[in-house]
Amino acid sequence: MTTAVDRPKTQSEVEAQQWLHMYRRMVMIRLFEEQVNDLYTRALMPGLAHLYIGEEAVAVGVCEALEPNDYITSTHRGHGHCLAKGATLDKMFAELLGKEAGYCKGKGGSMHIADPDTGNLGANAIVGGSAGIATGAALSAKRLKTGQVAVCFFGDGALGQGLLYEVMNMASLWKLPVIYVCENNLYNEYTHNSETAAGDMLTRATAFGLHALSVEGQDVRAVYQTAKAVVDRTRSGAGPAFLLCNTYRFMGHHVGDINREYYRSKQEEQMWKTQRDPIKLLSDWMMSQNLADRARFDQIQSEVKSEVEKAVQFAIAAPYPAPDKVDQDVYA
Amino acid sequence: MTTAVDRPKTQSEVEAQQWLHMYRRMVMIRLFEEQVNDLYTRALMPGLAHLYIGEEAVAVGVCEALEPNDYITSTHRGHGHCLAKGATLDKMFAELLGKEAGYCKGKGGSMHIADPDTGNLGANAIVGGSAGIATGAALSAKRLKTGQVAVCFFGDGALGQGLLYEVMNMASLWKLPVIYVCENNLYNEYTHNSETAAGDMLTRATAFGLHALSVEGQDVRAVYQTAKAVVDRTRSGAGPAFLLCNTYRFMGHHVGDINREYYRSKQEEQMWKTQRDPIKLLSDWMMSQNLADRARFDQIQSEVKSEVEKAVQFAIAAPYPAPDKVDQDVYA
Amino acid sequence: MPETRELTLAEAVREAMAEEMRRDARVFICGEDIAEAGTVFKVLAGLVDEFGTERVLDTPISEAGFTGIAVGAAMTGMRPIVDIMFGDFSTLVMDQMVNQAAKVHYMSGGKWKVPMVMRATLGATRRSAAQHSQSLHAWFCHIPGLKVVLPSTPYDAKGLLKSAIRDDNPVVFFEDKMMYKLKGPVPAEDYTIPFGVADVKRAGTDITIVATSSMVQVALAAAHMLEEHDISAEVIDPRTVWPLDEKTLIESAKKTSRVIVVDEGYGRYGVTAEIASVIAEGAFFDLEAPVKRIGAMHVPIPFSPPLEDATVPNEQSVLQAAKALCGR
Amino acid sequence: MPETRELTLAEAVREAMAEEMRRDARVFICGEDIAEAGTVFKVLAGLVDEFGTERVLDTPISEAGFTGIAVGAAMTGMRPIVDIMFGDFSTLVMDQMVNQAAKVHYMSGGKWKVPMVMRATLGATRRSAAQHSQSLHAWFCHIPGLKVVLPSTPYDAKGLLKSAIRDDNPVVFFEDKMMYKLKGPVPAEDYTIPFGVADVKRAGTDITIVATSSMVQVALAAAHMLEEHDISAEVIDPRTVWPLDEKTLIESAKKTSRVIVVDEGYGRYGVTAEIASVIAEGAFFDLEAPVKRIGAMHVPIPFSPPLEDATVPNEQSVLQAAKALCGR
Ligand SMILES: Cc1ncc(C[n+]2csc(CCOP(=O)(O)OP(=O)(O)O)c2C)c(N)n1
Ligand SMILES: Cc1ncc(C[n+]2csc(CCOP(=O)(O)OP(=O)(O)O)c2C)c(N)n1
Ligand SMILES: [Mg+2]
Ligand SMILES: [Mg+2]
Repeated sequence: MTTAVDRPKTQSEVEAQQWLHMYRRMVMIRLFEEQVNDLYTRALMPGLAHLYIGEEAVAVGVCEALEPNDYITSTHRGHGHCLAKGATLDKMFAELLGKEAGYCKGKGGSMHIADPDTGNLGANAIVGGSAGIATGAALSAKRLKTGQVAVCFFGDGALGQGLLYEVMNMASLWKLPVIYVCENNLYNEYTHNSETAAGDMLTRATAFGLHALSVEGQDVRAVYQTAKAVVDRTRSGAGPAFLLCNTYRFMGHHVGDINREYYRSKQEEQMWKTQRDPIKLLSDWMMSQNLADRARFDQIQSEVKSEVEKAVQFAIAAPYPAPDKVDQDVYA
Repeated sequence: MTTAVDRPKTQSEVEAQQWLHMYRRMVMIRLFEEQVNDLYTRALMPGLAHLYIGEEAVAVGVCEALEPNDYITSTHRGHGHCLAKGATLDKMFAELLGKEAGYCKGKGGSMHIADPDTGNLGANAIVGGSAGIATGAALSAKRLKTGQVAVCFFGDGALGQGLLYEVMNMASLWKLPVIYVCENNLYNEYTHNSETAAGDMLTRATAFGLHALSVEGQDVRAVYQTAKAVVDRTRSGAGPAFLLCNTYRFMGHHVGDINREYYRSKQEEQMWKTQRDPIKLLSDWMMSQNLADRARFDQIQSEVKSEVEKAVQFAIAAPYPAPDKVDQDVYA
Repeated sequence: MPETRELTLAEAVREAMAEEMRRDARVFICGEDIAEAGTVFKVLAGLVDEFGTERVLDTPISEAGFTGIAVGAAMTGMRPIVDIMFGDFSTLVMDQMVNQAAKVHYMSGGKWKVPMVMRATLGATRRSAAQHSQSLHAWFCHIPGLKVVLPSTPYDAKGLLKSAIRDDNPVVFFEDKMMYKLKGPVPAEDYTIPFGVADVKRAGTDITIVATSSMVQVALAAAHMLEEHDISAEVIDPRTVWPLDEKTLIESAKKTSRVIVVDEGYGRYGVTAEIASVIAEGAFFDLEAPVKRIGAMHVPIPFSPPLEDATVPNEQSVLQAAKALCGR
Repeated sequence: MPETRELTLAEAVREAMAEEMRRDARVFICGEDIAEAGTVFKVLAGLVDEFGTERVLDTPISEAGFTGIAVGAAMTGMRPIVDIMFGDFSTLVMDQMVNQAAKVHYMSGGKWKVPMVMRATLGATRRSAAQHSQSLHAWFCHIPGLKVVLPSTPYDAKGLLKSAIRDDNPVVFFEDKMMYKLKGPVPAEDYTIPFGVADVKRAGTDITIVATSSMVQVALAAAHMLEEHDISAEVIDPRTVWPLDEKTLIESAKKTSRVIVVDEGYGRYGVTAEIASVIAEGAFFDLEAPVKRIGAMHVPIPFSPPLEDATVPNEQSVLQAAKALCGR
């Protein structure tokens, strides 16, 4: 650190620290996912892997606006949410590899990471399946007067699930502290959402009386600032909100989804990757504002890289659960 | 009839005929339901009976705007829809009494009247449960190019069911000829809908891209005219619509719901019954326009009364199905 | 002397909830028309006066939604009781109960818990037709992570429901709506009934009748009639169909060597199949005759009274089956 | 000479649909990612090119909604095939399948028909964890008004699916996703396989193994290994679990006197219970030992490979059970 210890930090230094922190988190997610891609391709990872690459600003921007004990629910594309909410790399990798040391003792895997310590109620492999859970957590927070809020992350595809409208209605009736964060990455698997979502996405929330906003999801500063305002509003008791984040997944729906041209063009992907990369957008802006220089970003990248590598080595070396653990944890 | 056969009818005579026809249909529903109330109270009718009294203008106004082969789906409070779509009194009563001569051979009962001859896809005892069926019928009509439309009747309570939003979305995406008719009678059983429906009801449809209108549901002329416009629009291929009809049930949620003061006041009921009775509103208006006189309405009332009495006698005398019919019709 | 009153099953259920709500501020109920209306069956009548509308929470007609909300609330410190008016509407909550509630504990490696109760009704003969008369509990028994309770008396209903509310797992509790007015003795003091312990409702030596929910009453009536035919019937009520007290069932079967299993769910691929299989395996060398299963006829439940009556098991069907099994 | 090709099960399924769509313009398919993507398993690949997006209809992620739409379309002149990507999502369509599709014909006194097929997958060991690995077909078997098909070979898959599409009732058709690449002979000409007719996949004299879906392959492998132990195993595939060919099962049991029933659904309150009960009753006096049931372990399906492998039946578990039953 170059900041002198005894001089109070200026506003812009504090801000710079915060952006750098978010930068680090986004890089962590990116490198984590690249490593997952690699593990998967090397047949070291079982099951399916849905990568969050390209969408990092959403999870990070939103989770930075949360307190550690606030709740989140996540999706099949959930690694980013978990890491942004504070999950550690080693237990994440271990879970993805089905190891006993993983967050769920290997029982959950990539699509079910859950962690009470970071308020993570769990990723969910049922599209839209966690909308009730997040809303229920908000009900607890309200009843128990804990001041917590709950964030429900889901994709644009989940707008097809009726459950979402049922629970938004109740959240609105009961003024629950829950925020529905829709990650609109344009696709439901291999189908563009112009084929699956009629009408207007934001209106689907305002119709039920929710406070609804949309935000440029590749810009972590915009996501963070909007999320902060929405979280504060919701925490203060003003009722549920809906945040539509426009974003894009850079990779396939899952790692095996290689040939994508039948549902989206290479140009489209190229445009997003080169012009709308959330990590690059942030570092470019910070450099343009003289808040940090290239070396600082390089340093973060290399620090995170070695953390990720250490974590993945840990996970690879970790043992599988003993088969006789299989019928533990069925009942509490 | 007083109209001379050889003189062409004037516009207002044609209109008067049409309103009188609707008047008759509303009276038929009213007297049918009063008879059901009586049968039920005399313990002649098994099961539950949800009366449509007070809401007649909705079913009649909408169904008059339909062609005979257009489809409808109905609800637990379905007698009015079935009669308005052309069901005959005798088979209705017979079904309600569980007799072989009933529309469903006694297998369906009050909540499941269905009749291919009148395009009635069936009443449904699952709140919102027929939203998919109506939408599917519209899909058939579109694919088979029959020119039919499908009307889905449901109560305000069904706005709580996620299924409705799922199918409205698809109807909108695929421009299906389906009209969702929400009978907003203010209550879901014993709970006012201010406790169950947040936000704005019409917006719940426009959010999904539907053409949405609301109408004064006690005024059969308004319902008919609005429905006619909506049906024409939908039939012409402009896509699905949502019609919110504001109405009121004069009686209990079902016949046994006698003491209602804990959920709604006598004054409220009184106001609707005396000032917003759809049957009286129509006859008053017609008399004020000199389209018919009191005697004409009395005559209709007494004609319908004797039809209803004949039908109920038929049903009471009709035999139950033989017990060995019980396992027929399980599979086609 | 401990006090015992005669309560109806509905009163016993209500009392169990009231006591648990007094005991534990985290317990709340949610469902349709449960507050001022006290449910359509009036089972919860009066609870809202004591506990208020936050703890007796009226919901929109959104079974999937409020069940999901209960799952989330249960994970985060509350102990919800979900009221599903008719068991037929279970169809709407299967994802929340089966893919969420039942699996959260396991999928999280034991980290999150889901202490919730789903109460629903079952049972036919109310002339409510095919969508309001089903007994769909077999579906839930099939799912690891859930427990399934079927009380047959006011005493059992109260003790089992209190256990359910105190359980840290999702428990599905089915009440036969035709039994709400059934009366029976219920102690005034606090008691619970453990899960997985069958109750011998009547001892006998010639034949075992395993029965669930209201079929226990049917079995008892049949057992009474069987006396006239010199047949001594033992009536066993598993009380919880999962966990299932296999031992008690098998031992009784070994003793009597003849078994009938009666359950009001559809007969095919239902509860009787599992129980019959467990007994046929466990008492294989002692059975004199095949285990006889009696369930609802394999038809959607018809409206018309004479038809409906033909579809569900009753005293006569159990009586005839028992006589046939015993060769009378 | 009738031509016969080797097809994979996926190809057989696709061919059945393509042929029926050519034969009958009312047949269409709807589901998620089925058109250009041809489903996530690529089972429908290419169909959209021949039949267009109106007949291979991509839907939003709205299982309940598009299943309900299929019910309505089926009632009014179309013959829909609903594609439910993972059988685990059956949880979302239970109301539409059970309270609507299954009951419409009966409730209307036989007036409306619902000629539709719901296709879904089942089967574990893809490391897809608890919400993408279940085999929930037992739920559907329990419901009057539905028929349930579980093909185990490409030949059966094609013939049964064609029957399902031509059937005037709602049919639920489960494909084991691990079997899509399984190859087998399939005639080129049109054929159908009637429902309710079990198929003896392998004749034998010492023990009967009743197996469903991919468990048929497991049973055949076990039967092969049993030869080494001088045990001649008969493998019977019911093919449709409802209607169930009770006669063929019972006759084989009478012949061999020893029976194992294997199904990949959860073992408790599942398909094996019904089949075992039917056999235990029908062959009561001929059985030398209790019918042995083998299903998935009563746990949510875990992600970790060594754990998941421990939960599902396999050749070894069938082999060991067979040896034990035969006293080896
Ligand atoms: C209820 C349900 N239906 C279908 C699926 C299969 N599925 C998994 S991910 C996915 C697409 C989800 O799209 P979206 O919600 O936009 O999330 P994204 O993958 O774009 O992040 C589908 C259809 C599922 N998991 N759950
Ligand atoms: C899915 C479902 N949940 C609950 C019920 C029980 N129920 C029957 S009618 C009704 C109220 C329906 O209210 P609304 O839709 O407004 O119709 P109304 O009775 O006012 O005509 C309820 C909750 C049901 N039949 N189906
Ligand atoms: Mg998406
Ligand atoms: Mg209403």
